[in-house]
Amino acid sequence: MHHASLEQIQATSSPRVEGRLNAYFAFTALVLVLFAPSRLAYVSALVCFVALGVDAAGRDYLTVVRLPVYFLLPSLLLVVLFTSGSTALAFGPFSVSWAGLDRSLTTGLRSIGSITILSYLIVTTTVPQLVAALQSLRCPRFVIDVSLLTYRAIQILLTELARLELAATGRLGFRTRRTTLRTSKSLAFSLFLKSLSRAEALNDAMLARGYDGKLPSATTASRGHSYVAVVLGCIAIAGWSL
Amino acid sequence: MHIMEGFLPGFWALVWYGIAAPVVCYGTVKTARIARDQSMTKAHVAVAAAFIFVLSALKMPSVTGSTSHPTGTGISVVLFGPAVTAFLSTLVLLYQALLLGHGGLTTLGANVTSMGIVGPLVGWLVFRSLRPYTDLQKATFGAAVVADWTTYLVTSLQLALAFPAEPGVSGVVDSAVTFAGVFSVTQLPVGIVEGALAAGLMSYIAMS
Amino acid sequence: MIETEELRFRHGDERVLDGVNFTAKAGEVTVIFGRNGAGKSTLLRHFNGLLEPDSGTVFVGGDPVAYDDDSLTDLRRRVGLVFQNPDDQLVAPTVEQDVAFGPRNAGVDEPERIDRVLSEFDLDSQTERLCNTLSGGEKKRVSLAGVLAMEPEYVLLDEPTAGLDGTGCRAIGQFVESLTDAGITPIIATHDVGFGLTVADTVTVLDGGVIDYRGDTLPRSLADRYGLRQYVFESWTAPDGDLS
Amino acid sequence: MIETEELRFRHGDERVLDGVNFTAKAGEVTVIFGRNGAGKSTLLRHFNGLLEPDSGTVFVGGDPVAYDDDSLTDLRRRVGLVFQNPDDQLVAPTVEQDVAFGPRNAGVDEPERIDRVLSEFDLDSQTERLCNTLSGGEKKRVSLAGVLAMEPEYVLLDEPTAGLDGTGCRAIGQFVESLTDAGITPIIATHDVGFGLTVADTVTVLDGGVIDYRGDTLPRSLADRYGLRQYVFESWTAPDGDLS
Repeated sequence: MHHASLEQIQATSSPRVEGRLNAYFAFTALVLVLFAPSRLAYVSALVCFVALGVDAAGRDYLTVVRLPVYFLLPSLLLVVLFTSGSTALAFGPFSVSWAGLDRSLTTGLRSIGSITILSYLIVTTTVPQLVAALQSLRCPRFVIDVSLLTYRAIQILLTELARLELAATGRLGFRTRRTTLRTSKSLAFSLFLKSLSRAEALNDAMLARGYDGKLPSATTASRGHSYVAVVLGCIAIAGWSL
Repeated sequence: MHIMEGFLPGFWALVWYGIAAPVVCYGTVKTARIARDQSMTKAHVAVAAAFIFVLSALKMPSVTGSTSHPTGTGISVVLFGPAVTAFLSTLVLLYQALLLGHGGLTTLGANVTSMGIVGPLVGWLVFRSLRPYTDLQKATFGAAVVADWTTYLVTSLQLALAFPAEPGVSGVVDSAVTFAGVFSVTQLPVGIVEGALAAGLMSYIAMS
Repeated sequence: MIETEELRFRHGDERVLDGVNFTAKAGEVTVIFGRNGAGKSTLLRHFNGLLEPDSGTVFVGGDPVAYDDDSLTDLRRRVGLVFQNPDDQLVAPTVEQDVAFGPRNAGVDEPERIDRVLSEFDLDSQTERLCNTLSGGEKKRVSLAGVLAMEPEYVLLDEPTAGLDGTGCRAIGQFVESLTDAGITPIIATHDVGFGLTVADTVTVLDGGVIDYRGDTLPRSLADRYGLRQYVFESWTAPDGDLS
Repeated sequence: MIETEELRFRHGDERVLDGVNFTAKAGEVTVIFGRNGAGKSTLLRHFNGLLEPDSGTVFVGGDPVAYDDDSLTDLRRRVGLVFQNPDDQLVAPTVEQDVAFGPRNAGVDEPERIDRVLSEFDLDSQTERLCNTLSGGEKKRVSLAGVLAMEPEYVLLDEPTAGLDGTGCRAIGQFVESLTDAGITPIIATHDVGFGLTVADTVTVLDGGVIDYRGDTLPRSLADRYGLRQYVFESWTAPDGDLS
């Protein structure tokens, strides 16, 4: 997934829940799913957050969800294959146990349910909004400031990397495996140097504007409490009562 | 290689948060103390974390078909030491989850333990023990390769503890061997490529 | 008034400033011309205390600059610096956060002031946008807004027209005019003779580490001697008005 | 000869190129004028296959550009692109490594060629220096050398005078002349009218995603309409020669 496009997705998404509340909402949903004793909680999270995500960001949401799922499948397959227990299926040298199937189903559903929540958070909430949520949870000032500055520095360095990659492509830098490794080493070093000068520039820019050790933070009003109550209620009821 | 969001059961997610938290707190306090000094300000700390993040976006030669990405923690531990690396890696893993969907928030503790703490620590020990006998470039190569491989071994163990083949120690061992064996197909060459990248980078840095 | 007295500054082995005696009167537009690498940026950075001279003194409003933390904080509120490259200047992730950065550092939390500045620069609808998704022109506007939000007495502009086309240059020209109208004193470092002469009340040239010329305008022969831009004179011989 | 036929390219929702029909004859200096954001860089990047058009065709030397790996490698060896900012272009740590970067990737290992190019650009004594310790002017020279080391047939220059003073602009002008003398065809994108007219054999204007004007030179009235730089005309009324 491309970074720049993510920011466009965030800029154009229109979530039902806004502000710090949205971050708390997603965090709480993740924790509920993590500890819910019933798989129904995972399914209800999946349904609710796919609906909320598609509603907020359309097809872009599905693109974000898809990538982690590709990573998930091989690990699930392993879990199915090696978990011992009474045999459910056998083909050639492989046999699959009931316990393995059960465990994979649980893990797979929990993971996909959680991924839909994380992806929802990704497409609807910018990093500054998330950091504002952390801040109101009394996270130390140092961590808050460094997090915001890191995000800005990531933006800058990714842009620089994209330009360097373009230049290197124009000069045949990624033509073969060997040239790719050599080019990557060079680009890593160029980025390192740019990092150093960026750090100086960032520090100068902050000093020039009277920085005394605190960054201002985002303030978007929270909205959508009813959606939060309904979704979290669904997950909790599905997880503990049914 | 990160563990996906929601993949670990609640118990194990908590356990790894419990193990990672004190180390990351120590790393944070130590980094904050360094950042009070004029030579390495908050801006420097932030850019260092951003640098490690962006390293993972570098195009690398493909191994076994898929493109690979360096974790950058081997380079980080050689440049900044293990305590600062623990803090920086936490930031990096957080942003990888929030910006790229790699890893996750519930599995952050587990991923920080493997990629931000144990891997770099072992890599750092390798660097310190190699350095008196060889040049910077080779020592960095060793540190980065070992940090990468250790990270993936720890990840295999984390998965095995959560998903043992059968109850008991031997079940965990069986699972760990299976996970490690399957992941080794990609992770062994990725570690070597990352080592080559780190060594090249350090030799350039040493020139400057 | 910003003045310097025998200002000297070394960067490594190189004497960048070698006894600069500079004056910029309050209420006037002062332009510092000089070729690439003449030390214009270095001089500007002395005016708001980002750099401390090896010897010599900087006076702002008649008082010598002191380099303790409190004095510097106060100085930087009074003297705003607009960097050449907005990417070097934008420190916060979003537009609103960046514009509010300076005032909040100064302990001023007046949302109305931020809103007013944002709307002056036509950024009202962009407040939540991330700085790296902005176009070059938008970044420039955010960087100017961020400095003006501190309500400074002086604004230092470092190569404000670098990379801008005619429309962009004109906009910067109008911005400079609006500064003097608002009682703010602009000091501009540039090698762009065309732009500089359009806005300048007083012209100085920095060359070889000293102020080499001061006057109301810059004679053409000098522009050439100082390696400034004047390409256009030699070349543009096309007749005017032959197309619409 | 580089030509395009009805070239269209979108960036997100924006139509950057909207049916561009462009021609640059071999052996001539072609200058593409256009305001900031007019799509000049986007057009140049189609000439060496860094961008693939949404529709339309690019012809280089009469043949349509193909986008398989081998054809692109060949194309990029023939068409060199010099970026506006050398910092974006210098990819290797040292001067020698950067100049040799393109040829080595192309599988050419001729140290003599690199040495020759290095000495043409007066860089013989700098080969082991790290690129980040170079001055702005030196970086520009390395970036030009790195492109010429590939022995291209065409050299694309993107805003070559951005941020340069008069001395720097004149040097770029001489460089362009030396290209045509060596049988290399330069294509230049710029909003700098003064520089562009000095070097151009053919002038085209890119505006609104299409080629809006083509001729030998650019009438003043048009420069203004297209938002190009011509500040200097309105402003420079100072008498010449009143100071040595």
